[in-house]
Amino acid sequence: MASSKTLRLRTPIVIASGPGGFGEYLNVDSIDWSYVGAYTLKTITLHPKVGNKPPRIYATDIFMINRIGLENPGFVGLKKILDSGELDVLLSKVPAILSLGGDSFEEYVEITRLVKPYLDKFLAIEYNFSCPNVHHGGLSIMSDREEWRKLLKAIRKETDAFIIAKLGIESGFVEEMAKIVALEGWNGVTVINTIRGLIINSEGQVLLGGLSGPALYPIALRAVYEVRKVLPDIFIIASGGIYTAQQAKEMLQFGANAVSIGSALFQNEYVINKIGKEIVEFLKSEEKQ
Amino acid sequence: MASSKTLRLRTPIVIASGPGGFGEYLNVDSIDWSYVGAYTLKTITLHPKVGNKPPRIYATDIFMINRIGLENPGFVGLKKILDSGELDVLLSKVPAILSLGGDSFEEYVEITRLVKPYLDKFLAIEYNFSCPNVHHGGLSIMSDREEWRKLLKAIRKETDAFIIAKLGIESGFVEEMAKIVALEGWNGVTVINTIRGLIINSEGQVLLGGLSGPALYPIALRAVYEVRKVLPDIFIIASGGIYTAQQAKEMLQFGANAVSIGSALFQNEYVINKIGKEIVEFLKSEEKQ
Amino acid sequence: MANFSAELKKQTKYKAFLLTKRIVEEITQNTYLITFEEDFDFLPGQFCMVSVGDAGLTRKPYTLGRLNKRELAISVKIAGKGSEYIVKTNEKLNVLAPLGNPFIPESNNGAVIVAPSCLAEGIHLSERFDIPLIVASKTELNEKFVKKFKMRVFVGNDEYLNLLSELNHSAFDWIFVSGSRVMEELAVKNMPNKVVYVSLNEYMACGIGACKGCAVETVHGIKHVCTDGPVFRGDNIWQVQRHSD
Amino acid sequence: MANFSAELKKQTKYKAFLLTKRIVEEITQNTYLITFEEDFDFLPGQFCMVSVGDAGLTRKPYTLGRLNKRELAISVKIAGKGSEYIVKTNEKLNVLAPLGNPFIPESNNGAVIVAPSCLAEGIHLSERFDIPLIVASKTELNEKFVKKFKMRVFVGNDEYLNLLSELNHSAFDWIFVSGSRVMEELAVKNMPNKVVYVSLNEYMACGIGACKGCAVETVHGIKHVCTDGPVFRGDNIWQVQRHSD
Ligand SMILES: Cc1cc2nc3c(=O)[nH]c(=O)nc-3n(C[C@H](O)[C@H](O)[C@H](O)COP(=O)(O)OP(=O)(O)OC[C@H]3O[C@@H](n4cnc5c(N)ncnc54)[C@H](O)[C@@H]3O)c2cc1C
Ligand SMILES: Cc1cc2nc3c(=O)[nH]c(=O)nc-3n(C[C@H](O)[C@H](O)[C@H](O)COP(=O)(O)OP(=O)(O)OC[C@H]3O[C@@H](n4cnc5c(N)ncnc54)[C@H](O)[C@@H]3O)c2cc1C
Ligand SMILES: Cc1cc2nc3c(=O)[nH]c(=O)nc-3n(C[C@H](O)[C@H](O)[C@H](O)COP(=O)(O)O)c2cc1C
Ligand SMILES: Cc1cc2nc3c(=O)[nH]c(=O)nc-3n(C[C@H](O)[C@H](O)[C@H](O)COP(=O)(O)O)c2cc1C
Ligand code: FES
Ligand code: FES
Repeated sequence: MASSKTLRLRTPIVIASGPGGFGEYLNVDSIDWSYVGAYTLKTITLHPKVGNKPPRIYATDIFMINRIGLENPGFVGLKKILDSGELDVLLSKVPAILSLGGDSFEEYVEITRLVKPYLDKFLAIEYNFSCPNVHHGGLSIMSDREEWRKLLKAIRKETDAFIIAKLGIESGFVEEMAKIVALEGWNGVTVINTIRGLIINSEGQVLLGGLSGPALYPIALRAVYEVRKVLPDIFIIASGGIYTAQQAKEMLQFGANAVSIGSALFQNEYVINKIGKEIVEFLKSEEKQ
Repeated sequence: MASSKTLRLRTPIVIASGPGGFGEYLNVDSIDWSYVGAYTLKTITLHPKVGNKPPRIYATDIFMINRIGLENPGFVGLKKILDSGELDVLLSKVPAILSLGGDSFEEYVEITRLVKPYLDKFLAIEYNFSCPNVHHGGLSIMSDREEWRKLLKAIRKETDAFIIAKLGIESGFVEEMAKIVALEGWNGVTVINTIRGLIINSEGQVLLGGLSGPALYPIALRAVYEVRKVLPDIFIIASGGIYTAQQAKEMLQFGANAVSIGSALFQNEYVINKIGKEIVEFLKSEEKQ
Repeated sequence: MANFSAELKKQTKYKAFLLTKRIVEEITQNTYLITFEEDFDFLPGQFCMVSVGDAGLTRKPYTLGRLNKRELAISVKIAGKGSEYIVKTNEKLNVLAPLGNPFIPESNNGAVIVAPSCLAEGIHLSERFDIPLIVASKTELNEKFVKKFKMRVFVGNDEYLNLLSELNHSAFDWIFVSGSRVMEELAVKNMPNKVVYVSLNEYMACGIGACKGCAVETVHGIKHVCTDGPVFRGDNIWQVQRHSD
Repeated sequence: MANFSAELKKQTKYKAFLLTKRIVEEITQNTYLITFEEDFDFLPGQFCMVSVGDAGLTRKPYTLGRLNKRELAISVKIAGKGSEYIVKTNEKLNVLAPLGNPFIPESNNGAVIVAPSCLAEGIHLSERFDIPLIVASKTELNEKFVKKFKMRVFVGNDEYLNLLSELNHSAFDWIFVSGSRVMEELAVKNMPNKVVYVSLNEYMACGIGACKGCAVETVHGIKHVCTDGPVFRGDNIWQVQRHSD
């Protein structure tokens, strides 16, 4: 069932879906895009979403919580950008991964069908099954494991693209979820997504959102380790609290094929160059041995 | 099915199972035990466990990871301490909750049967279904949801004690797990337990263990919120990263009946008095209104 | 969503500048004016995102200002660890700029009201458009500033409300307000006769339109402070009861 | 597990003391001797858990020492944020003590080897049992200490190994070693003729037997450094190849 496609990234560094938006960081000078293997776009759903009411984000010293609510222009918006060539600037500088989401079984399948004509523009499709900030889809699509398995099967049937399932840790033990993904012939997993959290901001407003940033790192590292232990061959993108080259290396050493930079962009987008440089040198020195 | 028992704690502050050991903190002068509603004992399993090989613990600024592996003297050890009256010093100062664990369905049921003669000594039994540090039981007992549901039923049938299920967030959405617990007639839930993490210590050794401490707090708070939303009546003990009275109050405000102090004991056990004093005053002032 | 593609086009280039502090002066309790050796181009209303190293998980947004039509400046209220870092560090500041849309007034017949935390912007607008500068503060200002720059100072809530009612009946076409949300809301609601512009303060993670974190509700739906603002017409944010004359 | 109940009985009372620093002196690079105004009773080999406030999630274990048979002291190597706090803070130190088992030697015919980080303990044992004090260090010691207290100092790995072989053939009944794990292992393995005692350094969370975090593997199975130690016979920790004479 699995497509025989492989994913060769020029570097094992990817921009996370969401924090990187739809390519806005390309407007920041001084980022060396040759360090980036792929820019994952913000999740696109079949229908446009206006996202959640503000406030949407709050940070402490050790984590941030966001409840964006998958604000995105929907397939129509995506189509417009692709047809008009607007995304070509991005694509000329860095390969991209498309991220897709949905509110129901049918939506996931439908958008998979709709993006088919554009797949030559993308390295892979990442399916966001774990966004904690939408009421339908996201979390709930994984609550019913049999339903979700059917969905994985349906998507796999629909496309021979390199498809990656993005998994959180709350719908079931992540390695068991990953096993299902592999069994259904998918090519990769991204672990992990944000974990549901709650914070009260300085105005006393309650934010129910997804937790990202430093606090996530040891949990994500463990997830990579557990998934790699049971699935020697699957492509793994590590996501969660990666801020330093040392952490990126650990992720690679414990089994990740690539590491994703998300919230760290907000502290200073220059993190891409810092991690990129060290990782590229590290891989060169490994090769020599 | 549910027993009609209620749990009245003299204060809504409990000592977490594990960090508090088997009452060792009673040997520390200057802790005011009148601030503590219950001392949860370290989890006891049917058979003694020597625990995991060292190293077992490592901490950073924002979390700690432990892989104790449920070291405990087993039911025989527990029986000895209870029969000899050794535990009476503890019990004379602070009410206790018994924590039980197991490696299999049968073990959970068996130890439930064995502790029956001693239940008048304890306020409640907390069942640890979520220890990430044992190979059998713990995590895996919850991997098979139907099996676990049967176990809940079997335990409920065996005892009319006030029984509390301790849930992690990795075996399935915690509010869905809690609903099952309630459906099976249990009296309470403790949310959450440690989350599986991985850290490399200063000696380069890899620790696969459970993450506790500050990084857990927003996740635990959210879990309390979600469980309370779906279960207005269940008794909830909040556990995870509680270090301050402010956090304890938030937990109570979002639906917890009691808050558990675990890792914070290690920073300075005086935290009990600090949180205790403020919470007791806070509750008094609430009452007045 | 209609203007998603328009938004993409609007993007310009942002640069990270390293800025050397020249002077750090106290404006009022806990609030400082910082001027820099270096300079770059920007327009009134635009802001920057200041990196605070390990003192925060995000860059921190600050409105850009200019003193005496030449010196680049920001004003900073110490609100937490990030702003404290900005005021106290001896290192150069790493600043991503210029961000957001310029404020282009319809006439030069306006006035600007700022809190001390936005004084740099206030001075800039006042000098640039040759309009009166008004500072509304909770605490007394450092005498030096009051003398160095032409400004009227109002201290306390009552004085502020009096000011608003005075301005509401003044001849100004528009009033630009930059400070806390409460202060801006009061301005909009208490000057129903005027076009009031406000510079919003939503929590920002990226500052460049990527994260969608800085959403605000407007009468035209969700907008993003960093790419649609930071300056908005007040009546787009709050319902205003227009008086029928 | 057999002695679980025995362990429970062994428990004594622990107290949190507030200690005022008297003197903080550099022993060698990055390592300091701290003496205190206050005092409390303890026995050789026992340790304390020092609270480091927000500089760490656990109290930090330090061996207790005493200078000139009266002054309470600890020595501290700066290894991270917690130890840095201990050395640098001007606040009183909050110290839980006395913890662990006393070291009770079988005779007074012994010697004590310590790393600079355990010098306070070394001085204490040496004075208390009237035995030679030997310091094994990677870097040169501050001259002051060498003069103030009677000690032999060995700097560097080669010197240390020579020392061990000298002691192995000495007339001492036992040697007490306190320093890094590597240093202790070398001592045990290179003095097979002697009874060697080592003070172990496992990571500790509670220090009082509650958390079971400080487990070590011994030839008799898992033991806990805080309640079974911190001092162990070296041949209980490492297999020793006894020479047949
Ligand atoms: C467009 C814009 C322009 C601003 N201009 C100025 C200015 O000229 N002078 C000034 O003193 N302040 C200004 N602020 C507010 C300033 O950004 C915050 O005070 C600063 O980020 C506080 O950081 P902290 O780490 O000290 O605060 P924290 O301790 O993190 O929080 C203190 C307060 O600052 C707010 N805050 C913290 N981080 C952010 C963030 N990333 N984005 C927005 N708000 C945040 C919090 O909501 C809270 O109310 C502006 C905000 C925005 C959005
Ligand atoms: C019984 C005992 C007695 C000790 N006596 C001394 C002494 O007299 N002088 C001295 O300089 N050091 C002593 N140590 C070691 C000392 O406790 C650590 O160096 C100290 O805890 C480091 O804290 P940190 O925050 O600076 O280090 P971190 O930055 O947290 O870590 C640096 C190093 O210290 C170790 N460490 C950190 N925290 C602990 C902890 N809670 N328990 C054990 N090790 C830890 C780490 O494993 C790492 O190797 C002793 C340790 C034990 C177990
Ligand atoms: C503001 C924000 C928006 C996000 N939006 C998405 C999204 O649209 N799709 C998605 O798959 N993940 C989304 N995520 C999750 C990130 O891709 C990433 O998996 C997570 O933040 C953990 O990594 P980090 O700690 O490096 O940020 C978002 C995260 C943040 C902080
Ligand atoms: C050293 C250690 C040992 C623990 N042992 C147990 C245990 O035996 N049984 C149990 O239910 N939870 C155990 N836990 C989990 C705690 O009870 C608590 O749920 C968790 O640590 C999160 O709370 P905290 O952040 O306040 O520590 C242990 C935690 C730690 C740190
Ligand atoms: S701050 Fe990220 S979109 Fe505005
Ligand atoms: S440190 Fe907790 S048992 Fe030894």
